[in-house]
Amino acid sequence: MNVSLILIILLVGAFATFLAGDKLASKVALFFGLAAAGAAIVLLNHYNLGENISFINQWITQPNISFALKADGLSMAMLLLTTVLTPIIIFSSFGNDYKNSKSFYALILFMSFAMAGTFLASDGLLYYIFWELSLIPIYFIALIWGNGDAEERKKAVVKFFIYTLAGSLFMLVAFVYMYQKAGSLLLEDLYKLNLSATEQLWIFLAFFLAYAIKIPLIPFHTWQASVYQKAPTVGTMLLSGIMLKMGLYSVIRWQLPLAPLAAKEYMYIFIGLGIVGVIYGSIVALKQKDLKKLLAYSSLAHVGLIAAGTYTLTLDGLRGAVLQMIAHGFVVVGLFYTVEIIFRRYETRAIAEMGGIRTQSPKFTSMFLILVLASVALPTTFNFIGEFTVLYSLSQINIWFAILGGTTIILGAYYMLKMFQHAMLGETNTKPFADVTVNEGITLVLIIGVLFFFGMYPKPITDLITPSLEEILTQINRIN
Amino acid sequence: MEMNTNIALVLVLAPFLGFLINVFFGKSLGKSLSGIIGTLSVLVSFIATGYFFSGISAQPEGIRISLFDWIQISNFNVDFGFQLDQLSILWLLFVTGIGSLIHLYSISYMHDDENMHKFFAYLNLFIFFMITLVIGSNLLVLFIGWEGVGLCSYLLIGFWHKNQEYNDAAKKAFIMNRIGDLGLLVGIFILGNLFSTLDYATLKTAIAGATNLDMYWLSVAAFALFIGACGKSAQIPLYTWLPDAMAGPTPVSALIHAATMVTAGIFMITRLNFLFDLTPDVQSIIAIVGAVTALLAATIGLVQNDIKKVLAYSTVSQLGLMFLALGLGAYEVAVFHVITHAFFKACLFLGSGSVIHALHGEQDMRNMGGLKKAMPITFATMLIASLAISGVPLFSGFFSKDEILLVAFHQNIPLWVVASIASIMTAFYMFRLMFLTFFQEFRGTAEQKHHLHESPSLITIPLIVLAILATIGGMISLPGNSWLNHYLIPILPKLATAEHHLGTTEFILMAIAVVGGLVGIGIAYAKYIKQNNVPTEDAAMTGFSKVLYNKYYVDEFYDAIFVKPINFLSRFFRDTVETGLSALVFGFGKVTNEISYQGKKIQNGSIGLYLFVFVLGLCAIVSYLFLAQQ
Amino acid sequence: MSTVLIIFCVLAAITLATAFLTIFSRNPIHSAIYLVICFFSIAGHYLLLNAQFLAIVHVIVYSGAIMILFLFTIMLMNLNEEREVHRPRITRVGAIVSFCLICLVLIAIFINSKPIVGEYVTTGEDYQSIKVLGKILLNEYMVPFEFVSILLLVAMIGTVLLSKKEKLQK
Amino acid sequence: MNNILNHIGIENYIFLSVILFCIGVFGVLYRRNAIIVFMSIEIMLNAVNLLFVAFSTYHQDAQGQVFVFFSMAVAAAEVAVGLAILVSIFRNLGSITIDNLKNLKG
Repeated sequence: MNVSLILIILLVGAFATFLAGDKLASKVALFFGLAAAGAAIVLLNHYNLGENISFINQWITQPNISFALKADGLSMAMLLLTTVLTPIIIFSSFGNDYKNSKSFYALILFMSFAMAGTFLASDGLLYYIFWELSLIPIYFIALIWGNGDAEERKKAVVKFFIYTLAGSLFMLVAFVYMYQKAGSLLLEDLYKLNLSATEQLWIFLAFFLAYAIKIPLIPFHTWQASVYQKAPTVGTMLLSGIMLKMGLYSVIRWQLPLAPLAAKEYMYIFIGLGIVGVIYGSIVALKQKDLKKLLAYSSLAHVGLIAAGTYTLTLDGLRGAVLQMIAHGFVVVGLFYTVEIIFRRYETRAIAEMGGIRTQSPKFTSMFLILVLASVALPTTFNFIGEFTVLYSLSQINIWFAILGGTTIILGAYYMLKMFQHAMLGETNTKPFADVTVNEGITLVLIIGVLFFFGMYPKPITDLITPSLEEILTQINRIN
Repeated sequence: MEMNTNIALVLVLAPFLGFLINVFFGKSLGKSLSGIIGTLSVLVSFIATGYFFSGISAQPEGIRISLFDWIQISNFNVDFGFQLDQLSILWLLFVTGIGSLIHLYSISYMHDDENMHKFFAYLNLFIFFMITLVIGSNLLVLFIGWEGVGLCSYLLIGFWHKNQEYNDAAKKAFIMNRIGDLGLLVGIFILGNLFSTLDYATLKTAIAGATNLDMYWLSVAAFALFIGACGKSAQIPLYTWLPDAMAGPTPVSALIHAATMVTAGIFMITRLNFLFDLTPDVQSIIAIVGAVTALLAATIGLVQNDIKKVLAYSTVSQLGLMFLALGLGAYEVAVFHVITHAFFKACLFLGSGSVIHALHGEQDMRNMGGLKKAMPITFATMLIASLAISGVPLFSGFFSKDEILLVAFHQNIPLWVVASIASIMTAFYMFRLMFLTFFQEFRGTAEQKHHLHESPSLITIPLIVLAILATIGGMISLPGNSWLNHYLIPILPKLATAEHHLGTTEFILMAIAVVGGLVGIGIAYAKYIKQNNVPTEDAAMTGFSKVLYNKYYVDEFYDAIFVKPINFLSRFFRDTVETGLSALVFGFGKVTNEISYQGKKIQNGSIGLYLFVFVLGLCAIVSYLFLAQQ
Repeated sequence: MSTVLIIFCVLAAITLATAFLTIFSRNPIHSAIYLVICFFSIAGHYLLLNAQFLAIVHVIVYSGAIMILFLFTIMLMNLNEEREVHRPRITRVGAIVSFCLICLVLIAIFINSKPIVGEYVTTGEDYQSIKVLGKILLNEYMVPFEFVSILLLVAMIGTVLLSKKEKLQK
Repeated sequence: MNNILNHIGIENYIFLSVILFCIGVFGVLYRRNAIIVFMSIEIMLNAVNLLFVAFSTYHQDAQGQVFVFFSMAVAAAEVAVGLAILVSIFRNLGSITIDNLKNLKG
């Protein structure tokens, strides 16, 4: 039993969903999503028992490429994030009717497959293939099932597609260069390379471009808000919940260990970039009129902080970043879901057209508020653990980083509560707002449950990821 | 040991359970039942606290309970644990005690509100977080409570959520608190980096055992922690949220914004006294900030017409006095004042709530007056509390305030002068409040007059209890023979030697303070009873009183230098920078387009040209392959 | 100077001259005629090299089939010298430049490679009779040979299809 | 039997076919008449064929001749199709000047 099982389940699921026809598609997709999540948990169990669940096989002999899926704690954590969020995302779409839903759900599963592959791949080319593969489904999801004016949507989505693709090409160049040197793209072979400082810098920058666009870091973020706004909510959830984490994960897995000298040399610049993103994203979020755009900029702020944490190159920074990635994945999916719930009733995402929902729907408001508070990292939620650890790591580097990064807890509270106040509180809107349905309730409660459980007891995840992060740190520190 | 853990868990979780019950079943339980459950759950905590209190003398080192590992940091682990020692038990006693009384009061006060179960849920949640704050064994557990009480404060200030102004006030409170929270976090980070622990006990031994302390970072940490305390305890410059927080229901103001939550900053500094003792610079900053806050808030309180606003500024002013005491190193005095203040200020707030209740929501003192006859119990209890806060001898406030002034006099005469002026003003505005509310003729509408009534016993009983406590509360720390000081010795070891005895100077000072208080009362009497003045309308105010009435325009100032620029920046970023960056990205596309547009002109369709270029290319390749080798 | 060399020189002169004339003739008919002569001279070269079979095939295919095709096409289109359009000077210059260039480069390469041509080997094997060629073609080159036939078939079909008059579409 | 190259020399053949090839190139560039262009291409093909045969003799190997054979077949097919295309172009445009064939220009 090894991790390829999950990829197989998701891929087979994608085809099965497509073949199941429009009526059954959503249920089949949910079934396979749950199966993948179940398989991931079983595999986690095997992994914790010390079994080897990696899968390595020669794929192409010339050039020397392996089909290598390596599962360590970090990969398992990200895999769990993907496989658990996928069924939740699929389930969250049950209230909507999509035309040609078989393709829609098949694409979701396919995207999940590609993202899971990205988290598992430990061969450069395989990783690159999965990385690019994940772009294709989201392109179609956003383009075909998105909302708003078709022309503008197309413009936004094509911009996103070309932008991310262009960034990744530099990564490919870096891989090709390293293949020339190492004769293999297996991660452990690449670790053995002794690259000079200049080479490392170029490789670091090539990776950086790919990741900075994907994460996104300021100033490479311009695709984000418009795509989030135009994509269907499911697509936005996939993008913000999982796909952003691909970039951050890759920083930890690929960029830092392969070019540690450059990372150390220019650490301050990249931490600074992350923190500028935190402040900038928070400030821009203040004056957004569209709920989804606001959340997009809040995402920018959060991932900025995570990125700053990864570039500290400390155990705390990496660990906090991973914890925060998972926490942010859940909370942002929940928040986008609440936007969708409002949209189902009010047919709008403009904050100005909402208001007074709390009187009509107290349950929904409570859950929304909990998600808002989790997003601003209130203690006892999972986000606090991540944010605290990241900020702590920043304070180890320089206390000013912690203070400037910490403005997120002030500004975050400002824009989130302002949004909450205008969207949910105030005089009752004339439009009726039905309270959450059972399906919607289940989804939100699940997410909130996860956030609170790990907020109080993050030890399982910490224990899972720490050994592999330590290993990565030794790789980072192998040259001094 | 097992027993202690269980009881501690009961202590913490009882209010949480009350919260859960009220949240999920509150509506079906009915109003009275949800109120009773809310009250009982706090009462259970109070009883549990009583258990620990009775056992503490046998165990002076306190009880430590570690539940589980919470957060792992590279150089230390933070466990989720409790520490029940003298300080936390003392705090728990009045938090749960006053909490129970206020819950009881709220059953009646909030009875007409349709969301009463939610009110009790939030109150219970608040008590839960407050207990967590106090009982935690390390700074991060404290931080849970610290943020949690901020959240409950937010929820309760904005309890009437249909009014966006209330929501604004709630948001403001939360955000200003969060500014302080950042300070607290920064302090936590520095301590974590310096000592690799956040646990109070370990921290204490680490600091005591350290040979060469980095004084600079220690001071920075202390200062950052102090900023955190400023946010929570409404000190300059972060005090403006507290008066606005009066938007919440009155029991909330009594519980959160007078008696308990705002004292969290004092608790934290007292808890970390071993740290602050090492940083005299920060201590003097604390003392100065406290004294200035006391004076500033008192001056604003002089002219406010909203009964709750007066009390709010009074709270800020009293908190300033406590910080003054903290800054002077007299932690036990600050703690003493916290306790007496909790009694009389809760009583005052609840009394004002009773008045507001009787007048159906009227809060402007200009529309009150003459309530003495209609509401005798409210009047009597509030009078006692006012006497206490004004420092009239034998009431609790006299002892605590006098000690603060005494300490200030011994250490720093200017601060003593400032504090004395502040307390004279306190006496003035408190009796201004009393005279305007209860004396002379009723100035409200006939409709209101018709409905005037004494509040039901559920409201008056807590008032009476608190009034009694406000009277006799001073007994716990009589000058010369202080039970409190002895009780706190394990926490504040320096005290053992600092017990000052009463001499001539002390008696003179006492007399000055008493005379000052009486002068304040006298001026109020002269102005509002003899001359029968009623404060002017808002528009008619002039000169300095207008500045005071508008709170020195601090809100406007903050608005102009923080809120407006941030909003401007936000619009600027949204409209200009975002568009610019976006245009930059599209620019790449446009350049590519332009190049290809120009490039396609080369493809002019002339086969001759193609062939010519082809031949040239062929020649070039062939000559490179065969000729360029040598 | 042996007889063979003289024959070679004559043939080469004819080949080059007619090739030039093919290009420079204004009348396409003349060009075609010159080209036929050129092909014949190349067939002469083949004979000189003792490749009789190829010489025959060459004459049949090129002079016989291809050139007839050319002539028919020219006559079909009724081309004559007047139809030749004016050529801009730049075209001529370009053509001459590329002619010189490619000539120079190719010859330079040859000279540059300094081939050492020693004694020419004579194995005495019969390697160019029809018998041997047939064996090679149908053994080693069996598959390509069949493909060539398919190619010719396809070309035939294509030609028919292309030159058929399209029906006027409504 | 004597090798004929002993009398002539392989280099003469090389020069001959190079010049022949260049004449073909020149023709393609110089003329605008598609038919003449075609003829020039035939000249180039023949230049190569000639070299094949010469080297077949040089190596005393039949493979070169086999290639010439194939090349002839290809040339025949090419000419057939090419001329058919020319005919249909002529039918549509009324001329076969290659300057007119600019439909694919950018």
